[in-house]
Amino acid sequence: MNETNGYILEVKKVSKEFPGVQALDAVDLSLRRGEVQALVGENGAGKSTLIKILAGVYRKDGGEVLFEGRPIELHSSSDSLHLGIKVVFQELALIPYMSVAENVFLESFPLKGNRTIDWKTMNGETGKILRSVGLDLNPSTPIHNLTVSQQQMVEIGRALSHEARVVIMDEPTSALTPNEIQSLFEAIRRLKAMGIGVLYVTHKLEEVFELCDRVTVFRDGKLISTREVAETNTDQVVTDMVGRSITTLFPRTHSGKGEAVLEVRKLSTEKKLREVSFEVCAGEVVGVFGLLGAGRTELAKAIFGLDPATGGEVSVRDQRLKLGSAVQSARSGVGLLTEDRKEEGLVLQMSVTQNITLPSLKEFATMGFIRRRDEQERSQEFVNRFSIKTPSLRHKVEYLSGGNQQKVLLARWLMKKLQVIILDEPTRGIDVGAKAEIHKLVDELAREGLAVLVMTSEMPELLGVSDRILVMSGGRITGEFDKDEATQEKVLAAAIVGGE
Amino acid sequence: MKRKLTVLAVVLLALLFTASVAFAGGGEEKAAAAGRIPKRVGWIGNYMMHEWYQNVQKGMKARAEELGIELVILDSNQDMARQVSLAEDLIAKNVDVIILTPAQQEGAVPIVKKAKAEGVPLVIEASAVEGMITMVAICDYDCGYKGGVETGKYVKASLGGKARVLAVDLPMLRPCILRVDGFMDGLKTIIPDAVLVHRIDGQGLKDQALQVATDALTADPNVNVIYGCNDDSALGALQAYRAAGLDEKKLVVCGTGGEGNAFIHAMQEGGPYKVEAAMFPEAVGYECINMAVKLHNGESVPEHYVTPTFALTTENWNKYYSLSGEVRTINWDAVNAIPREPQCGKY
Amino acid sequence: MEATAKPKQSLFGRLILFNEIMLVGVLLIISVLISIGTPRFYSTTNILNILRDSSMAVIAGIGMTMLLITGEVDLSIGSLVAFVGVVTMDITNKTGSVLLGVLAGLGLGAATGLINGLVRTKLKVNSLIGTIAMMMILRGSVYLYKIEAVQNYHGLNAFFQIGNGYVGFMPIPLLIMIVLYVIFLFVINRSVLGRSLYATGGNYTAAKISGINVDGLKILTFVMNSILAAVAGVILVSRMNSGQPNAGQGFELSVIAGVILGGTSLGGGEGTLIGTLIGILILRVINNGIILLRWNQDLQIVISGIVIILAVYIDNRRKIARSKIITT
Amino acid sequence: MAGTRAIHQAEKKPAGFFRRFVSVGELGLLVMLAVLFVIFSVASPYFFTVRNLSNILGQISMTLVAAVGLSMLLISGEVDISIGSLQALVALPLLVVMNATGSFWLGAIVALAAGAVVGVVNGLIVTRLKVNSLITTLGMYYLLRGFVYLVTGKVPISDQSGKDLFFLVGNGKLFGFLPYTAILMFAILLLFMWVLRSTTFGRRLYAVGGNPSVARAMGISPERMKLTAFILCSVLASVSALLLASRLGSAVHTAGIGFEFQVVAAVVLGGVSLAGGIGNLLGAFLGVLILGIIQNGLGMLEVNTMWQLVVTGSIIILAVFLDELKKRHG
Repeated sequence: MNETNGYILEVKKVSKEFPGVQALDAVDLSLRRGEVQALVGENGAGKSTLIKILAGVYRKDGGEVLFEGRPIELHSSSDSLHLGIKVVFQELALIPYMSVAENVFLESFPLKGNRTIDWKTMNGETGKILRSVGLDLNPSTPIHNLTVSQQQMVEIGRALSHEARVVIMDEPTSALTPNEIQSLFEAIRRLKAMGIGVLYVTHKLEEVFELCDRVTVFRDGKLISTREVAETNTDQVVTDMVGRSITTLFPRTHSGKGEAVLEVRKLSTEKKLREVSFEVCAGEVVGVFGLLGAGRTELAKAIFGLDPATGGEVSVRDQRLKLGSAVQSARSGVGLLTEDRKEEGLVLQMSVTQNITLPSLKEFATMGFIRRRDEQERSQEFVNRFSIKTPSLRHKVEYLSGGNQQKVLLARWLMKKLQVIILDEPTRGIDVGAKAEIHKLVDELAREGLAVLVMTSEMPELLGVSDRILVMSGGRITGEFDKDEATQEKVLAAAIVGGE
Repeated sequence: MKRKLTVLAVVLLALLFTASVAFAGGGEEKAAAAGRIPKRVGWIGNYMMHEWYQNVQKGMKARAEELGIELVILDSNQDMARQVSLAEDLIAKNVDVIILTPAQQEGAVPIVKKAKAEGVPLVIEASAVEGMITMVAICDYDCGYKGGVETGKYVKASLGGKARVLAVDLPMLRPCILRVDGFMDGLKTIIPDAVLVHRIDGQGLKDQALQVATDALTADPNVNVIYGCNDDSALGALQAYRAAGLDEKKLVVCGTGGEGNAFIHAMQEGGPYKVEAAMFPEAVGYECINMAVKLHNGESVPEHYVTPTFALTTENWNKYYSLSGEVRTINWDAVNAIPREPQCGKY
Repeated sequence: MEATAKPKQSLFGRLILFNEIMLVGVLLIISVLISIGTPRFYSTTNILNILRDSSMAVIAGIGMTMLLITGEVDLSIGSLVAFVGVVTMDITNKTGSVLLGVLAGLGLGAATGLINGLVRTKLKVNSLIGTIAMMMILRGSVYLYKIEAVQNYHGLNAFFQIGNGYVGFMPIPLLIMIVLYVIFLFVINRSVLGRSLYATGGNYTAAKISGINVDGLKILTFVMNSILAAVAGVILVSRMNSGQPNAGQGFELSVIAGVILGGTSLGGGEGTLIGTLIGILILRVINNGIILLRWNQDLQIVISGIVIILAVYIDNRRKIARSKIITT
Repeated sequence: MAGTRAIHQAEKKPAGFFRRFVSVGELGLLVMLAVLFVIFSVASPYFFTVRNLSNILGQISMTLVAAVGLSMLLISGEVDISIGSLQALVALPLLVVMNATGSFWLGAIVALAAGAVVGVVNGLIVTRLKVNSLITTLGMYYLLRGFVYLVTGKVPISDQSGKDLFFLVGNGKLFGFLPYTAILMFAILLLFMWVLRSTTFGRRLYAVGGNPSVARAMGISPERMKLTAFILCSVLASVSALLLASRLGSAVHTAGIGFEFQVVAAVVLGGVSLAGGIGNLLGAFLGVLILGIIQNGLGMLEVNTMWQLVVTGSIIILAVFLDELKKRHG
């Protein structure tokens, strides 16, 4: 093995294209033994794509990857696993109905003799590993009984449990509480001491400066810079990341607010929400911030009636909605843009047109039959207006890029006359360009007099887009700020209160 | 947790079974050996929902009542595995004699062995099983043969002596194959140059018969004789013939079984349905009970006790059956008067 | 990217048609082969026979296609066909009115569909299991209702005509089929209802969010499916001219087989009536040809089995090919 | 997406739910079982006897052996409805070889091999050609049955070897009350309970069924796992076919018609999810036992076939409904 340069992992001119997006454009990155290197950049900068390539999930289109100086081809996950490249994905990769220990050792179970699983050792080991990341729970608990942050720690534990040479973490702290974060950092420092290379993907700059040796910045799929943390500062990194100042990113032109449209009173659900109350006025954009598992998505779904609520009331323009009836909310002018586009938003087998007109079909129907031309023309309008990039209206949404898919969903709601729209993570996994466009659209929605509710976990987006900010934690509202009094620190502080 | 449950579950089951063993005394004692008449006789039917077996049941019940026998009736519903289980169930119920209608002849061999081992006399109905003591059944070949002869007479008299036959078979069951063979042989005694132009599988179901006959009649529209190995097969094919818009004057239909009332209606409407190779299910049931009694008393019995079959025609059917509303009643004297072959022409 | 997209689109367009075109091709090839073997195949009588006989499966297939599009399935239609037949015949006999008999039959169908739908949506029982159970229940019930076949006592000709009569050269069942087929062709492709079926099967939550009453829609589809099956049942009982409690065994599977062969996916959200029509015809033609050619009838199920697997495999290849063209 | 799933799971279900869920699951079935026992015992003096209970064990053995295989396949996320036709198929080589060589064991081996081949074919079509398993096995369901009809000409092959062993396998009883089939059945049940619980293979089967993409990310090949599951399913179905053949003393072309539905119903009744990744063999066993007892009990009570169909159908719906209810409100 090649000891001349201290690099354990080198990425050279690696590229990856998805339909409509150049996800990675000939990026370089090199990771030393015993170093913690931060990889930062906005959503869509290409961080996750690179990680998936290193994890063997995606195949790179071009360039090469060297491991300990030797070029390697990663055809499948097992290739990287065998090399000792362990990844902690941002979206949890656990099997809900299996126990913690099983998930930790899924890759290779400890065996008694050479056949039988050695549950004793397995649970014992798991216990140790969990404690090493400051987590104390019964290894035989099934995963879906854990809180999100616990699940996150289990994933991290899994990465540490095996012969790791390189550990890659994709925003591991997004769901963690301060104490958990500290124990995670200790664990990472131990890895460092063991000479393991850690690639630490994050958007929280304070972590970069607390934990990391070097910081690499991606933007729009390109490598912008790699610097020694000691020799740089926050401003420099931010400029590298954004490439322009926050204000131009989120053009919030309008903020004249009318009378209250959406009113939520003491809304609670069996699993999560605890007496949530607030109101949103016409033409107002209210941002809801919270860490993973704080209850943002649940709130969105409960208001819309997708999840059953156990108590409270939701009313639109003083007309009270039947809780848990999505149909009624939809009919009384509430729109919901779900966090998970593919799972809960788009009908992938359907065309662009069909997806856009789905909620407003009746407008194009006489006696229940659809006037095809009308439908085509109206949706063409919206496709042009939102500059949705698609070969044709008949094109299946499945094959559009994330940004365009999201625009289709927004078009869907703009076409329908709405009172209230709830946007859950509207820019998740979308490249920066499209992101800006979508924020413009949000602004537009508000200008048209809708009451807009935006759930987001992205601080800049939150601060940029909202007139008013609600902060959630543990299913409660733990803070409310006006646009101008809100700061990153205040918001985070409120988000951590009573966090799990 | 899960392991605990497994253990718990197994223990519970174990308990249930041991308990049952302890309990066992109750049911185990054999019914005191009866005198001349068996106390309880069990019948495992094959397809009790079918009209044929409904009428066999009629005959059996009638006779059982006369003799004051308790009749236990079970149904394997054409499931061979089930049939074996039911045999076990009957033995568990300590019946004195078992009557078995095999869902499948070869598949019933183990039942014969079991019954022997348990010393329970076994009467087979309908189709021969290897190693059986005795069987009560018609002669399928001869039944078809008689139908063939009678049909031949009609062809000679009214259809100009040429016979082109469409046979709707059920090759799944050997007895049906025998009937078709018998029919052709019988027919040839009158119409030597009769030809079997098409032999199709109607699965013994009217809708299936209808479908395949439709196709077959397209292939051979000049068929003038339709033979069905049971009534539904014949009637299904007749429907196909009608639907094809072919001339009913040029056709004769012969069904087999006389399973229910369908053939009587068909004959009454004066269409091409002229001949029924009747197998008198009531008589079969009746004789099964008689045979059961014989076995119970250890009398010597023939290996095959033949029950009557007869080719009914539009003229004479009402000598053997009378139909009031939907209830048909058998005329025993006439049926018992029918001469029976000592053993069948073909097995 | 617009530029690169253009050629893809035309190819995409052609590929969309591919499955139906392929099926038509298969149908033609089989037909030609059979015609070579026997001239009788290519005769108007035989063609009409095939169509008249397929009409029942096609009518039931319309409902099954809609049901599969919403992501559900119904295995109880075979038993239902028998039950409907017996009831229709019996009521016709009792009232002497064919109309009442037919209405009773269709009513029974609607009721069954309603139960299937409620069991699925309210009791949340997987439709595969739920309708297997319903298959048993109906088969048991029909015998409990009438253990022996019900004959057309009054020999009502009107009744006989439903399944066997002609309008001009056109067999009445075929006529019924065409009418229903055209209606539902429009409903599925052009109506809000049809669009909602695809949406519900394609993405349940998305449909719900868009204000579609998904459960109500599923119940409605179950009902339509059962009524269409009941229509098939009425035609069958008229063709047999008697209500047979043992009718329709295996009907459900042959219908589903035809629908799947037509390119409707079991996952929901995909499927076309054209495909269903051709799929069912292919299977029927195979059966017809084997008898005309006097081959061993057991080949019918063997060949059907092979054709199903092959067709679905080719359809998959097509989908994969398409996604490649689009995504790279 | 894998993630969101996990998250939803975590947030939908309060802690401790799983325990209750499992216990309620099996205990629910156990209660149902006990109730049936009581009802039938009260209703028929012949039901609760050693002989009848040992009969029940013998009668369910075929279903259970196949159910074990099918459960594992369902856990891996696939399904096989061709097992009924397979039963008819594999009996042929058994009888042919046995009659030719006079050796039951030789015949059995060939038969199981034949079963394995069908499993491989099913598995390859599903994992390589990516054809939905329900469709694949629907095709096989027709294909195999037709093949059997063709080669046998619908004439059963009966046992000429006169081997007592062959008869005993399916009909013999140990100490006159414990059927050999039951012993085999329990052996297989316990073996695979162990496999599912204590071997890497077993646990990975759950992983593959529970979330293929995660499994793949952990270096497990869903394809290989599913292929194996298909083979196991077919081989175990073939074992049940041997027992059936022995109980019938012959290879019969109509054997196993409707068997697949019986097994699927029983397994789902036992709480094995059609969605994959959920369920266990204890549940499957209870499901099979319950249906077996219903069938036997109704037989004992001389309930006619029509009512048997109606009752069994209703009980299936009821059971699955209760299962759903339980899943919804933990």
